[in-house]
Amino acid sequence: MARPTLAVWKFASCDGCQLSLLDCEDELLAIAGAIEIAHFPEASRKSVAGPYDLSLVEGSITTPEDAERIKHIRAQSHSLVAIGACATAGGIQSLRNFADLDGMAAAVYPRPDYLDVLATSTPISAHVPVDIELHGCPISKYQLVELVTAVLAGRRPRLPKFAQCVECKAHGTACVMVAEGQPCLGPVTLAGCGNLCPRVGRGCYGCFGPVEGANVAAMTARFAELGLDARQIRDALRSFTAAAPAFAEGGQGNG
Amino acid sequence: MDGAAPMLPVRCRVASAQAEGADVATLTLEPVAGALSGGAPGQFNMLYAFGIGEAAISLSGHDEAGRPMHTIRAVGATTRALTAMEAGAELGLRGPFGTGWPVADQAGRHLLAVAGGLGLAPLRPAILAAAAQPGAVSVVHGARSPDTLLYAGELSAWAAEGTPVYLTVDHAAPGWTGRVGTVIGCLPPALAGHDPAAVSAFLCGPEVMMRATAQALSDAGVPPDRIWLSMERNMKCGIGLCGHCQYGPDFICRDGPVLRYDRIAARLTLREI
Amino acid sequence: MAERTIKVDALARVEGEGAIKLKIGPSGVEAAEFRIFEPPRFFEALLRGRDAADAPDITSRICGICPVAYITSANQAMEAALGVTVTPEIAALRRLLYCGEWIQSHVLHAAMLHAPDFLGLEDAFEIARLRPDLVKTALRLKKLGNELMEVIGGRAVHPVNTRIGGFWRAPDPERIAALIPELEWGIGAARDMTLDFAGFDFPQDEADYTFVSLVHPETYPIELGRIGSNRGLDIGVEAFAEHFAEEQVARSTALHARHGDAPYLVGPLARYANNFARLSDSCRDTAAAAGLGPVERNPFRSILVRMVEVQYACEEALRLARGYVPPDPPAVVAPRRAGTGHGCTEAPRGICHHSYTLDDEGRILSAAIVPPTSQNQKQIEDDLARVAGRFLDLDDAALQWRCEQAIRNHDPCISCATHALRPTIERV
Amino acid sequence: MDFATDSAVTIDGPQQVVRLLREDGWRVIAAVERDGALVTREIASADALPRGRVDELGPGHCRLVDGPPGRWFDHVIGPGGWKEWLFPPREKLWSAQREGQAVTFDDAPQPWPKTAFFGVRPCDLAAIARQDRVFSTGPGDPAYAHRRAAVLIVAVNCARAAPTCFCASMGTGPRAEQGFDLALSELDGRFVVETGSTAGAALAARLDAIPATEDDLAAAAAMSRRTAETQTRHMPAGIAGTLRSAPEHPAWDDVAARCLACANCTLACPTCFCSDVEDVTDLTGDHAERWRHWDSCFSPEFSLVGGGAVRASTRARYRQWMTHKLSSWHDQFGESGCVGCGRCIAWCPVGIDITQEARALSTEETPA
Ligand SMILES: Cc1cc2nc3c(=O)[nH]c(=O)nc-3n(C[C@H](O)[C@H](O)[C@H](O)COP(=O)(O)OP(=O)(O)OC[C@H]3O[C@@H](n4cnc5c(N)ncnc54)[C@H](O)[C@@H]3O)c2cc1C
Ligand code: SF4
Ligand code: SF4
Ligand code: SF4
Repeated sequence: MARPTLAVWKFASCDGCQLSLLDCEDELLAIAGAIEIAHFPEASRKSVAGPYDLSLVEGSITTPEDAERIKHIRAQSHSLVAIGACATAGGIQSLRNFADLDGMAAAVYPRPDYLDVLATSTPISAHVPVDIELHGCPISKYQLVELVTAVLAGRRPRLPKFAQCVECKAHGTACVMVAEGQPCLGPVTLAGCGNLCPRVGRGCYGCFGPVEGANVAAMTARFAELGLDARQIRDALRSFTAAAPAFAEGGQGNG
Repeated sequence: MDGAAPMLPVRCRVASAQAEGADVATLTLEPVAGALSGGAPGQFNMLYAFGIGEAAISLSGHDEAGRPMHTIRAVGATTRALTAMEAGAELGLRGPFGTGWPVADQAGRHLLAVAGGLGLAPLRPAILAAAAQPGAVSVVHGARSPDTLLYAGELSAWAAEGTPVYLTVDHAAPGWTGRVGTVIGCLPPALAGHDPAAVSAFLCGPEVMMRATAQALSDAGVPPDRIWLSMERNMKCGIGLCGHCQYGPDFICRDGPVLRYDRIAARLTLREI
Repeated sequence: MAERTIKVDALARVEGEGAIKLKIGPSGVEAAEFRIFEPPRFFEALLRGRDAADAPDITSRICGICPVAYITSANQAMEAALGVTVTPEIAALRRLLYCGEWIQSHVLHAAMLHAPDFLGLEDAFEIARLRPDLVKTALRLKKLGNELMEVIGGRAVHPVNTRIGGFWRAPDPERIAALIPELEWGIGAARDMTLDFAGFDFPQDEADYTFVSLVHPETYPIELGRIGSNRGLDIGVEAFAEHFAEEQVARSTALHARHGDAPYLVGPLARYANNFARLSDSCRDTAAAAGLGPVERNPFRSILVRMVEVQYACEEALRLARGYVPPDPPAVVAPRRAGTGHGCTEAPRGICHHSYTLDDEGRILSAAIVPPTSQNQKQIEDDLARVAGRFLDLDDAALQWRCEQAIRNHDPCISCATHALRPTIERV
Repeated sequence: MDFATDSAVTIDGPQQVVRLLREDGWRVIAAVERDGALVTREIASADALPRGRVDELGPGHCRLVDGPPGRWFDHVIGPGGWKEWLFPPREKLWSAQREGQAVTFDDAPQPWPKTAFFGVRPCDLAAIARQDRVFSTGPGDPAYAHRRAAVLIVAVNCARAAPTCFCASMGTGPRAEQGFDLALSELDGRFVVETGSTAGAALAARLDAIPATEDDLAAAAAMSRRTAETQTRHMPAGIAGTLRSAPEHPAWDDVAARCLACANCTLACPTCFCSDVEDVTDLTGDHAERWRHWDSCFSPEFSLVGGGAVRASTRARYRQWMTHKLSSWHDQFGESGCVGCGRCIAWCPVGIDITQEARALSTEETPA
């Protein structure tokens, strides 16, 4: 049986999610043995033409060309997996969605007229159908290995659908909101990172994006009780998954 | 079932695999080592596809050699893997679990088996048992379309042997001259000639279909404590430990899946229970 | 000689997306372009109005390969603006974390992205088939770097445990101590790998670079020092903008940094040349055994300098791990106030400079971030032209590969070049 | 008083109990302070106990602060507890190997050293008994039984109730009646030790102790009475029946607007037992494992069937949790699933209070 082929693609992003693949030091050679890495420019000069069994797509869509390019990638991919906060929610660069793009461009570039960019940063799913999403800024390399393993085994990858709190409780991490009064987005954030922030005594900043059915209104009401003003509440929701609908709406009502 | 390790599957082999349509297959299983406990009509086993997962699958009968049979529809990864298995493939089995159809208790009464879609699979062993008494059972079976009627060959055989069989489809196809509509439409003809008070009914199918059917039957005079439904809920352990299959106070895996209508009639009217 | 065009539309084995284009005419190389086509992400703009504390985490997302560089430069800039100084224990833990990033990033580049060039292979997976031991050692070293980052930072990419003034929680001493045996191994492994790579057949090349790096009287600079050069520059990090300017070039539209009027080089070659005397004896010994002098001007040999730095980072990490005292409290409280602050640290690819101005609530009024790759971009282009000119006898395929190498020599991190945008190039 | 007090003794402090247990080879687990909360960990000596510390608890609130100096057990309970030992958050059920067609299974039990739970509060004793029943009903869970059989329990009667405690109204505390090997009551500067099993009696006999006097026993009883009297929360009477007839009560919508569906309440609850299983494979695809991990009726996929989640709304999920806990549990196991420990109140990030929600649903207690 031929090994399934893998392609890795990049859009507006920091490379951190695809780096997570190279960070699977213990599994990398086994992965490279089990699947054919057909297109992965960050790691290899070699590029085999499509179609591909599995495409990992990092980054968000921010330019007209990229909005076209993703369609070609979709057409060549049997299974398309969006990896990371950029690809699943628009990433940190989606903060532009809430601001005036021209003003932003002028702030960074002496000649903003050279730029050809879209007014918004949008997730891959806003442009083409996506089969699976790996969340996080960056993704968890354990979830990435699980994805590859599940694809090889023909099963659904185990990707939690519940809130970050479940990981904290299972891990025995004290709730930073209850025990320290720190604002934490964990209750409305998808699990998967391994409760990294609360484990170091820090409130979750929501990098895995909202959990399904997130009750952001109740969450932000609690933040207000903890002493955050409207602007702080808005900024708390506006980080790496700011454009995810639940967080975007929650931010609208504040600040 | 091995009482010491209720979560550990027994190693089984597919003795034969029979396609029942596009995405449905019946597997006959035999243990590779050791023995399987029998299992009564209405009970289910947890079938494990290696590395993929487990699914609750009802017994759809036993073959002449007493080997359990399961009819499975491919809806997700596990059931896809199970339905793709060929003779010789190995899988894990835990069970049997749950309550069965109270077939023996219906002696002297007329049994009406009402099946929606794949719901005919768990009813099949009950129908076969009841059919030992000529004229004791009638079968109502509804399907989406004529080509998704389950056990089509067996249905004709039953009819030929004198068991009344009423078929209906949601969407007719060219050449279909039978009924079109829900199973409710089959109930008046199926009940005709029987004293409803002396009729017992076993229902299996989608929850909405069972709710409407049970209501219609009791409206027609079939006693609510003579109607049984086979319920479905998410299920992970099969032995009342995982909590997933709770339906009000009942664990579907342990107190069900076959539950008596009068016990759950109120619950059936509640949303999201 | 006929006109030749060498084009690489999507450079491989670099972080981020870039392209090169060379035009060669009868008189030699007529044009050499190194283009960066990362879509712009407007970091400076989207920081405006945010609390000072948001800057380290947000700027970390400029680059997933060297997040600690961004986090540390931003934290230092904010501490300067807010007028706080961290304790020696916090400073030591910071340096230890940074060592993890150096090890991880350098080994990734040297062994997995750069080494294949010298072996004539497409990638590290091909090396793994021929020299599995080499790739396994490299992965183990890289993992060591990542483990340092995970133990201290919470995760390897975009660590979560850092904050202005220090850390959220000091790592358990047992977890730091558990890394010691592997660090002891790492020092030797890095040395062996340096000597192994020293046997590569390096193309002859040399350039008279202006080397710019941090300089420090006592230590090889990682997260500390003034900004200095081999041409006599010696300034505090707050004076960066007076000496270095960024400009936007229409052709490639990346912001190019210049020192006065000339290009300059940051990164391992610069750090090494400017701070050779600060390396440990054992690292200088490895350098000598690998044939490196106190200054290395052949960019193709930067792989060796990178590996010497890996050895140094392992030695430093070992020293810091052995002397680890959990900072208590883990962070110095930084009260909000108005101010301007600058921070500059040595990312694996060179200096990463941040400056921020805050209002009296500690909100960001303006931000300026100069990553290493945009500083090197002009120099890389010059390298490209020079290398192409030097190897014109090669056939197109070989010349193309050699030119790609000229870029990869500098481990450019195109994701870092946040100020860039992408010209229309059809790919896929 | 029952037999336990007949043989009661007094000792000067808990150190010797821990020492004795360790000498006898028990792994001693106790509540210690970690990152601002009480967590159960193995301890080497009584020095690790959070002596002099108390937990200020309220809805969605916990702070560990200094309490009366020298007092050993004036704190109450942390978010976790004994559940995570007897019913671990993640547990391998078995592994399987494939060779060609052949699939073989292996469920070698995980090693479990003999373990002493030190400082179990009465509500948690009741909670352990609840889970004992759950995990032994039907074919039961042999792994749980295996662990449970090797557990010795040293209970501590509560001298202080937190504002979140309501064990008195659940009949589970604040004094331990059964289910322990030893039970300690902390008086001023000394402890009354009662025995509840032959193993406990054997241990007590080896303590450096003096027989308890009538006064000691009276003081211990008075302490428990005082603790009960200071409880400010209680569960409305007849809540099991109330919930049976309240599935469409408007109060469910009200709580659903506040509830985050984050599952903290269920995971902190010492009786909640729901779990999920996951199938793990390696990259070769020939080795598979089945793991069980905690789940919650608040999880989006908990009630998934073919057509989607049965309980899609937070209203339905909260109703399931509370109705199961306070009502269906009686039908299933003949008792309440709530022991009044108050964890779900303290560790709910938004401070939802099960007793107050119960009151909102109770017709009998609605203020006129
Ligand atoms: C008592 C009982 C008897 C059943 N009898 C049969 C039968 O005879 N034939 C048949 O084809 N099907 C039967 N089912 C349904 C069958 O169990 C599900 O279709 C199957 O579990 C779906 O698993 P999957 O991984 O293939 O599907 P997926 O769509 O991949 O399922 C996704 C996930 O949904 C969950 N899920 C969906 N439905 C169920 C369910 N009913 N129970 C537990 N988890 C579920 C699981 O977590 C599963 O991993 C029965 C179900 C029950 C409860
Ligand atoms: S705790 Fe939250 S912010 Fe932190 S890593 Fe996890 S998902 Fe991201
Ligand atoms: S329901 Fe709440 S008070 Fe009752 S036992 Fe569970 S956590 Fe404790
Ligand atoms: S009641 Fe509280 S703890 Fe429980 S799910 Fe709702 S918000 Fe979370």
